Amino acid sequence: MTNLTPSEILLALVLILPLVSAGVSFIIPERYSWATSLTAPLLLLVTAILSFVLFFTSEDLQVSAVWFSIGATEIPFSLLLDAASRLMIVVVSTVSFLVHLYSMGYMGYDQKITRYFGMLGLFTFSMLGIVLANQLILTFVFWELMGFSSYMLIGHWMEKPAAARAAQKAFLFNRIGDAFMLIGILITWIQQTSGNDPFWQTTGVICIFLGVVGKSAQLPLSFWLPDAMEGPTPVSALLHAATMVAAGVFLLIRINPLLTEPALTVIAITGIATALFGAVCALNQFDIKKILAYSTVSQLGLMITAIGLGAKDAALLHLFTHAFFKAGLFLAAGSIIHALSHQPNNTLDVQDIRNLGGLRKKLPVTFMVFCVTGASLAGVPLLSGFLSKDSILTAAWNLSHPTTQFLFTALILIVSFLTVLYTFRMIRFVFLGNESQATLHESPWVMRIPMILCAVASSWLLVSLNPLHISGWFIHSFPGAEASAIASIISAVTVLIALIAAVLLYSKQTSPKTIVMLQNGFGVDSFYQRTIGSAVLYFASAAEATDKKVLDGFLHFIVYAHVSIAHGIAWFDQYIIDGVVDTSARLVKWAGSFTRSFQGGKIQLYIFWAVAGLIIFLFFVLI
Amino acid sequence: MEHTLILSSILFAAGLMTVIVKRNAIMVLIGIELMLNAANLNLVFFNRNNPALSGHFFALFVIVVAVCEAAVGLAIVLRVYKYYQTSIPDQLTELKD
Amino acid sequence: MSLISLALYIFEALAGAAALGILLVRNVFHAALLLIVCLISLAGVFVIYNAEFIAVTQILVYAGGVLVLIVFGIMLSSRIAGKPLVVTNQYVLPASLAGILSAGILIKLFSEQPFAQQPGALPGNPMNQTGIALMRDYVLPFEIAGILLLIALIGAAVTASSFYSKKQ
Amino acid sequence: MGLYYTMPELILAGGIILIVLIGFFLRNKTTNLHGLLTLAIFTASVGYAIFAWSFYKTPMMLFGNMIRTDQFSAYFRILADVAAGLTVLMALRNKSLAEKFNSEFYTFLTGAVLGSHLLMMSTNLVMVFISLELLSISSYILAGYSFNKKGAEGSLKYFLFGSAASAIMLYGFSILFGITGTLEFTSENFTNNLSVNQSMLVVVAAIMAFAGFLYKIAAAPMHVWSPDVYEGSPMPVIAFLSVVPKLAGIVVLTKMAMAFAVTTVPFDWQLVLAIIAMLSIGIGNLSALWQNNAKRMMAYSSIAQSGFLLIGVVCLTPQSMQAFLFYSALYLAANYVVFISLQAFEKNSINSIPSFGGAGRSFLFLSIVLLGGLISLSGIPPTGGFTSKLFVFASLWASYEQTGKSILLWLLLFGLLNTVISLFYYLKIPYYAFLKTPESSLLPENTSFENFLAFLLVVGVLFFFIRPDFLMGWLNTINFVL
Repeated sequence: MTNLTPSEILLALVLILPLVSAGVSFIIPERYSWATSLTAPLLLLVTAILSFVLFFTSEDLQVSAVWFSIGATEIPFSLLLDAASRLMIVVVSTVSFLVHLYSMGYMGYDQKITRYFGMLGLFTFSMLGIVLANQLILTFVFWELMGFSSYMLIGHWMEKPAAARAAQKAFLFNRIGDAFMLIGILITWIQQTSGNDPFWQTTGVICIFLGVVGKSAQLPLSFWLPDAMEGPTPVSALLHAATMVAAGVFLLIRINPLLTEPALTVIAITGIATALFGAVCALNQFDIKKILAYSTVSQLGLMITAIGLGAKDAALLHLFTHAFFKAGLFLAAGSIIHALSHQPNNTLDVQDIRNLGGLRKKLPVTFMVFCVTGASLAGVPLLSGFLSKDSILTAAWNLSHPTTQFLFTALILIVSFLTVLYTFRMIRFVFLGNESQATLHESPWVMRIPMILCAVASSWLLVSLNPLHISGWFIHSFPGAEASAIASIISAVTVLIALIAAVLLYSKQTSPKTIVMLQNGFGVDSFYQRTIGSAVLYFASAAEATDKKVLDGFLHFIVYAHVSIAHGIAWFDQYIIDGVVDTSARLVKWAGSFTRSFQGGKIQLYIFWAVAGLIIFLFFVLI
Repeated sequence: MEHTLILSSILFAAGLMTVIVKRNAIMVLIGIELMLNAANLNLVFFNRNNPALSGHFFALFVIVVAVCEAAVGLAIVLRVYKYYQTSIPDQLTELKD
Repeated sequence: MSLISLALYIFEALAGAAALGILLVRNVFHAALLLIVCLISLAGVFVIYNAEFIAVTQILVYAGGVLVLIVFGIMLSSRIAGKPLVVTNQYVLPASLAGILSAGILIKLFSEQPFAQQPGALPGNPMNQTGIALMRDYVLPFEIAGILLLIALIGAAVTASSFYSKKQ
Repeated sequence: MGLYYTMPELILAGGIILIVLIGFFLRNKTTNLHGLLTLAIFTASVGYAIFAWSFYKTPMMLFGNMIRTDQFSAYFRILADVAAGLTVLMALRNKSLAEKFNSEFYTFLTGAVLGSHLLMMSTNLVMVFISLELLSISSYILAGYSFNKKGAEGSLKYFLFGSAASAIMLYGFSILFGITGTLEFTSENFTNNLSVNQSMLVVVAAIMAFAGFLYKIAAAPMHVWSPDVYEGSPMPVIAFLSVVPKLAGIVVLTKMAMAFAVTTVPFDWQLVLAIIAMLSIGIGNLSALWQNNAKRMMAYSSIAQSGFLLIGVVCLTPQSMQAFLFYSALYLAANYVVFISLQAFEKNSINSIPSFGGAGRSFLFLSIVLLGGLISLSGIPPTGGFTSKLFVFASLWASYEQTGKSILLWLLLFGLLNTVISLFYYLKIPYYAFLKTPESSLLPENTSFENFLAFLLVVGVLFFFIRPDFLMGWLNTINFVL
C-alpha cells in the first residue's frame, strides 16, 4: 500500500468522505445543529465531484489486501472499480448529494437533524461500499450496515407509531432475506473452495437472490416498501427509489457469472410477477408516496426480469435512468407535501391525491418536474426511461424460444401500459382539475434545484445522443444494452395507446376512485390541449375514430381485472402479510413467555424442571 | 452382587425426591448428602477388584467435597434466615421473572 | 449364606430403610438422625467391600463433621424462627414421578449391564497402599482438596458472619 | 519437572495464601492493595503462560495422569486469567465490594480461577470433580457478595441447584467408572472399555455426567438458575460467572465429548449436543425479549451464547475448534464491555432498561461503547462478533457438508434465525438510551475509568473485525489433541 495511484486515492476518498460526513454530523453538538446542514451537503458535493472525476478518468481498478484467513482460505478485502461500479458511484453520490441539498430545505426545522444527516452519511458510505466491494462477505458487511442505517432513517420520526412500525417491518423483512443471503454466501464460498456442484451452486445463488428479494422488495417480500414511506420524503427518494432498493439489482449484476440456468429462470419469473403486481397496486393507491413506492416495486421487477433474461446491461441501464427520474418524482412529491403541510390550519392528509388537485398553477416548477420525470417513468420517447425500457423489451424480444419470447414481451408491454396509466392518473389528480388549495408557495431554491437537476437528468441525453435509439456517448458503459428498432416501435406505440386510454379513463373523473367507473364519453376537454400537448389530442381524436367497442371492451377488461386483483392484493397485504408479521411477533412473544414461565423463582421447582428435562432427554435418546 | 447397585439407585432416587419435596433448606442439604453417598457406594462397589484403588480415592475426595459443601451451604442457609426468617427455599421468590 | 454376606444384607437394608425414612419423616431432627443411621450402615458396607479407610472417614467426617454441622444449623435456624421443626411436603406427585422413573431406569439398566470383572484383587494391606498412593498418584487432588477446605472455611465464615451483624 | 508446566497454577495457589495472609494484617482497612496484588497474580500467570507457550506445544501428562497441559487448555487458561483480571478491575471500582470482606473476595476469585484452570486441564474424573467443586464453591460465595436480601437468595439458589447438579454428575461418573474400570477418561483404556460395553447405561451415565457441565455453562435444560443468580449478584461477579465457568465447562465438555465421539456408543452424540445447543439458543433469546432488568437480560443472553459456544463442540472438527477458540475470545471481550458499562450505569442508579432513557445524552461515550459491545454480542458487522459468528457458522456448514447430517443444517438455520431475534433485545438498551427522553435528570458520577477500559476492549472487538487473522493466525498453530 505504499505507492497509491491517483485513482486509488480518489477511490478511497469517495468511499471515506460520506463516512466523514456521518462522523462530523454525530460529533456536532445539538446546539449547533445548523452546522450539520452545511457540512454534510458540502462533503457530499465533494464526493459527487470526485466520483465524476473518477468516472471520466479512471481505468478499471482493483484494490485488494488480505483481510483474514480461515484455515487455509484467505478472505481478501477487495474493491473493484469497473464499468458498472463506476457508473453506480456516480449515481449514488450524485443522488445522495441532491438529496442532501434538498434535505436542507425539507428537514430544515427538524429537531434531530444531526442524527438525520449522520445516518444519511452512513447510508451513503455503506451503499458505496456495496457498489465497490468485490467480495461477497464484504458486500454482506456493508449490506448489514446499510440495513441498520435505513432502519434508523425510516424510523426517523420514531414518535409516530406508524413510522416505528414501518421501520420494524422493513427491518424484519430485510433480516429474513439477509439470513438466507448469509447462507447463500457461505454455500457459494464453500463451493468456490471445494469443487463445483451445479445443485449447490444453484441453491447458493438462489439463497443470495432471496436476500436481494428482501432488499429490492420483490415478491413475496415487497410489502415493506410502501410502509417505509412513513420516513421523510428525501429518504424515500434516496433509499427507496435510487439506491438501496437498487443494491439488490446491482448485486445480481455483480454475481452474474455465478447465475445458473435454473436460477435465471427463478429470477425472471419473480421479476416479472413483481413488476405486474407493483403496477396494478400503484393504480389503486390514493397516497401519492405509496403510488410511487409501488411504481418502484414494479420498475425493480423489470430490472430483475432483465437480469433473469440474461440482459444485465439492460438492467443496469434501467437502474441508472430509474435512479434519476424516480428520485425526481419523489422530490417533487416531497415538494408538494412540503408546500401543503406548511400551510396554516391544514387538517387534510396532504399525501392523499383525493385532497389534491389544481396545483399546476401554484407550483409550476414542481409541476414541470413531475411531468418530465413522470413521462420518463412512463417511457415517453425523448426521455431516458424510454431508452432503458426499450433495451429491456429488446432483451425479451430477442429470446430464442418463441413461447417465452411472446410471453415476456407481452408481459413487459402490459407493465409499461399500466405504468402510463398510473403516472397519468397521478398527474391528473394532483396537478390538474379543480383548484382546492387557496394560497401556496413554491418550495425554496435548495429544494427546487435538485428537482430540476433530476428532471434534466431524465432526458435522453443522459444515455445516448440519439433520442430514439441507444448509441452515442455513454454506450461504452453498456456494451450489451442494445435496442432493436421493432422493439422501439412497439414500445412507443404501446405508450401512445396507453396514453389515449389514460386520457379516456381519467379525463371525466372528478375524483380518483379505486374501482374506476368507465365513462362512455370520449370527448376531450379543452384543458388537455395545453397540458399534455397537441399530440395527445390528435391521437385521442384518432382513437375516437377507431373501433370504439374494441377499445371499450379492452378497457373494461383491464379495469375489472385490475380492480379484482388489487382487492385481492389489498386483502392479502392486510390479512396475510400483516397477519404473518403480527402472528410471528406474537408467536415469538408467546414462546418467550412460555420459556420464561419456568422462572417462578422457586428453586426446588427449578431442580425438578432440570431433572425432568434430563429424563425427557433420556427417553428421547433411548427411544 | 446386584443388590448393592439397587441400594445405590434407591439412595439416589430418595435423595433426589428429598431435594424436590421437602420444604426446608436443610432437608434439601440432607437429600444432596444422600445422593453423594449413593455415588460413593457405587464407587466403592465397582472398585472391588481394582488394585489401583481409584474408586476408593474418588470416594475419599467426594467426602471431603461433601464436607465443604455442607459447611458453605449451611452458612448460606443461615444468612438467608437472617433476611427472610424462613428456611423454605420455595418461599424465596424475590428473584423471579 | 455366609456371615459376611448376611451382615452386608443387614447393613444395606438398614441404609435403604433409613433413606426412605428420611423421605417420609416430617421432623428435620429425625431426618438428621436417620441420615446418621444411613451413613453408618454405609460405612459397614464399605468395610465389607474392603474399603476400611473410606469407612473410617465416613464415620469420622460425616457422623462427626457434617452431621454436627447440620444439627447445628437446625438448632440455629429454629431458634430464630421460633417454629417447630416440622416440614411439609410439596410437589409430591411430580417428584415421585421423577424419583421412581430415575430409580426404575437405573435399576433396570444396572441389571442388564454386564460389568467388566476387573482383573486382579485388592492389595493385601489396603490402608498402607492408600497412604502411599495418596502422596504419590493423588498428590494433586490432595493439595487441591486442601485449598478447597481453606476456601470453604473462609467462605463459610464470611457468609455466616453477616448472620450476627446488626445491619438488617 | 511437572511444576514448570503448572507454574500458573502454582502462582495462583500461592497467591491465594498470600492474599489470605495480607488480609489478616490489613484487617478493617479499606485499601486497594488486595485488588492490585490479585491483579499482579493474574498478570504473572498470563505472563508465564505466554512465555511458556512453546512448552505446551507437545501435550504433557502430569501428576500421575491427573492433568494434561497442551496449547488448547493453555489458551483458555489465558482467557480465564484475562477475564479474572478484568473482574478485579471492575471490583476495584465497585464501592460496595470494597467495604466488606475485601481480601476474601479476591481469595475466592483466585480460588475460582484456580479451579477453572485445573478443570480445563483435567484428564481424570477425580480432578474434574474436585476442581469443578473448587470453582463452584468459590462461585457460590461470590454470588452472595452483594450482602443483601437478594444476594443471599441468589447465593442459596445457586448453591442448591449447583450441589444437586454436581451430585447427579458424580453419580454419572461413578457409573462410568463401573463400566470402564478407570477414571482417566482420555485414556485408551476408557474408550476401549466403553466400546466393548455398549449399552443404554452408558447413555444414562453420560447424560448424567454432562448435566453437571451443562449446569456450569448454564445451557438448557440446566440453565434455570442463572437469571435469578445474576440478578442478585454484584456486577463484577456476574461478568466473571458469565465467562470463566462457562469456558471451563465447555473445555472439559469438549474433552469428554471427544472421549465418547471416538467410541462407537449406541446413539448419536452430535444430535444430542445439537439439540442442547438449539434449546439453549432458543430459550435464552426468547426469554430475554421480555426482560426489563439489564442483569436478567444479560443472563438470558449468556444462556443463548452458551448455545453458540456449544456449536464448536457439536462439530468437533479442527476448524470448528478454531472457530470456538475465536468465538470465546470475542465473547469474553464483548461481554466485559457490556458489564463494565453496565456497572458504570449502575453506579448512576440506572438499573432497569426503561431507566436508560436519555442516558445517551448524559453518558454519550459510555452509551456508544455499550452499543459496540451489544452489537458484537448480537453478531452484526462491523464487530468481531460478526466475524466469530461467521466462523462458527462456516465450520458448522463445512461439518454438515462432510457428514450430511440434517440436524446440523437445522442448527445452522436456527442459529441464524436467532441472531435476528437477539437483535431485538440487544438493541433495546441503546434504543432507550439514544431515542427516549430521560425520566429524570441525572447527576453523572465520574465514569472515566470505565470509559477507558471499555473503550480499549471495544477497540479490540472492532480490530478483530478488520483483522481477524491476527488472532486466527495464532490459533492456526494450536495443536488440537483433545
